[in-house]
Amino acid sequence: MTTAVEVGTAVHVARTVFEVQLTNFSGPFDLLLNLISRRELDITEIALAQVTDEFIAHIRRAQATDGEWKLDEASEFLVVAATLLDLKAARLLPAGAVEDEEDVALLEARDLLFARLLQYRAFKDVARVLADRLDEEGARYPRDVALEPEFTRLLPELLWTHSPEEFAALALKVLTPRQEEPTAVGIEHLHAPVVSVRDQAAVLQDLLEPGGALSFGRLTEGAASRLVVVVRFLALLELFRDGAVSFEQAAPLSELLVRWTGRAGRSVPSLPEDGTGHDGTGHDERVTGDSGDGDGAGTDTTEGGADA
Amino acid sequence: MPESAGAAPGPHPAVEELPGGVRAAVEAILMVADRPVTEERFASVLQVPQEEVLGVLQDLRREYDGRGDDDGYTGVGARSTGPTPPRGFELRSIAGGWRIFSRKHFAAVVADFVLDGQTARLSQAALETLTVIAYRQPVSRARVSAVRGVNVDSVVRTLLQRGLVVEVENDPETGAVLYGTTALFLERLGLDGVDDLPRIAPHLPGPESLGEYDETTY
Amino acid sequence: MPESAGAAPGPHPAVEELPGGVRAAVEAILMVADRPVTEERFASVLQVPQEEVLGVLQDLRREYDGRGDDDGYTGVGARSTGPTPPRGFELRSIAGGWRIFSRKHFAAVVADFVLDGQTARLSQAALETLTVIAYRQPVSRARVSAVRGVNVDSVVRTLLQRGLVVEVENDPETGAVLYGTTALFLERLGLDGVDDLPRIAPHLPGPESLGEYDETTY
Repeated sequence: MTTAVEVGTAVHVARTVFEVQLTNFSGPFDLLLNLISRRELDITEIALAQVTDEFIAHIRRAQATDGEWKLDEASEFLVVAATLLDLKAARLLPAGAVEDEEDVALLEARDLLFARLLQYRAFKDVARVLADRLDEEGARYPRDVALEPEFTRLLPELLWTHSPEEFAALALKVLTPRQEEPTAVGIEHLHAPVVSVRDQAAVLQDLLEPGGALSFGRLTEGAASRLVVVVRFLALLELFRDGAVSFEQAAPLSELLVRWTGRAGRSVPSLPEDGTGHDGTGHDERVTGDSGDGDGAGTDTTEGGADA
Repeated sequence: MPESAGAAPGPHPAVEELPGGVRAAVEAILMVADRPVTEERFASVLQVPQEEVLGVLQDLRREYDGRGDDDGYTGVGARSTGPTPPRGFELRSIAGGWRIFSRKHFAAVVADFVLDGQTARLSQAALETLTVIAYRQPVSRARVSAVRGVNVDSVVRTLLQRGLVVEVENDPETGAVLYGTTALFLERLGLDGVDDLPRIAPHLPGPESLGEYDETTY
Repeated sequence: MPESAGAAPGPHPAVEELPGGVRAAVEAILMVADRPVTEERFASVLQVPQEEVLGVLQDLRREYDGRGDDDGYTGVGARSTGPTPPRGFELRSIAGGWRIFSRKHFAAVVADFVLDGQTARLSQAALETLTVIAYRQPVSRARVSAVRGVNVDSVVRTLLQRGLVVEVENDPETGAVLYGTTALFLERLGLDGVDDLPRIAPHLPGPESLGEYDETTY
């Protein structure tokens, strides 16, 4: 981590840049690019760590000064955080040591992410070129004047077939606000089995409480689906936050062991208040098949310190 | 108007120093002006004495009309003299102002051009735009666009040419032109007045919610 | 001047015989056009070969721009040569056709006279969305969102209302609406066609060069 002095300057710089940035903030890639470009696009581990620190500092400061912020802004920040952490996580893979398919997938994901970022930057550059052209062209006004009556009189006689009622019916159709079709494909028709974090936490407790340290592999051995694995992982993080479990790791990248440290009995009922979801629809504690990126961002931040 | 692109209001370089000088500046205005422009207006916009403006306008008119060998040309644009054919446009002094029109000789050609592809029936887009103007008048093009979700400039032009709508006033706040329907429109529908249009209001958001469209989309 | 012709449509004297000839006839049409006029359209209305029309248009453009002493002027209107200041207007080949514009130096004085043509500046978000649509057309909102990393629905709505983009078709597979840019977009950018957009390649590493980026940036 950075020293106190560096943190001080970083915060100072970040404050001005972020404030400027927020005036024409146009999306997570925008902010991400801004953060990275201040490190001159040098996506090295250190730069990213600093960027992440600045980013988190910004979030904290914004919350401290404003109390709260606009939801859309906050969610965009979360996407940035997730993206940054994805990049950062991908960086942790030793480039030469690609061993299994998951590593390859991760590397591909990293390339894709970076490609998207470069693409976005390219479009941003070109948008600036187009803006200049629009400005320059805006100084020329096209001749666009009304036709003289001697010409409009020559237009073919208008065929008018609408009664006032037909005209009104058309007006009603036109003036009724249209129902916007959603951009995203609807997922309401998907009936993914609902897996509850609370239930899985109970399963974990049953496995861990008898004593001894278990690996995540062991803890998910009986999982019926990938969704259950994911939810069990989330439950583990919740339990860790509540101090009910501890993690042990002998060496970097070695297997992580989980040990029960909580009180006996059901310690999980504190879970429902926690918002792992992002839409506030009231079913936060339940995770369905479509959950993913948004939840990842929230939990990754707690893990961030471990790899620096 | 304040947000017009590239046209910074306030002091600008003296027109005399721009290429073509006052003469070209007058031409620039004439080419885009939709209605006759008075000499006073030229003088105040260009910050040039009115007599000079008049001189330039008269020179331009003569120049556009073409000139024979000895017509006492005193134009600013130091052309060498010599017979010149007329241009396809002419500068006319009408209704107390000056405006450029296509030259009369070419009326037949211009008519062919204007009538090319014109039909007797209004397009669906024109009809729908007309309903918005009829029920929301006076209304700006921007707001009609917001309601219809597409640009309506050329369609409004058609309706203007057809005499179904007309510019009624300017929005006191934005300065935007507001449109309304005409007597001809009522005649086509067989109505005595706009109030006789069948009512559709109860089902629809009122004007105040349309205001929001404007705010959020422009 | 000879007697003015009435605006009767139908057969009219060959334009060559009218004062000013084809050159003036082209100018007369330009005066009433409310969008760029193609060479084909001029040729068919004037009943003159397209090449001749093109030659006249290019001559007019050069003439309006003013000319130095020795620029190889070959205009129809046998002017004696000599330096000429530019006119206050210019003829531009744009969006596939030709149209008259006020010359850009005079933007400040002209802006006041354009009643309703003012267009508010595009927001940064609108500009970037427009750029992606321009270069990826036909393209769905979902794909534009993927490039920009944010939902673009409301921005696309604004662009539709401004007439800069339009729904062009539906994706045959997904049924999603695909968007493309309009002639107005080309006109606003001063482009003849989409192919004339500034090349994005220098800004955009293709898939093949991503490998290099990998090496240098990680």
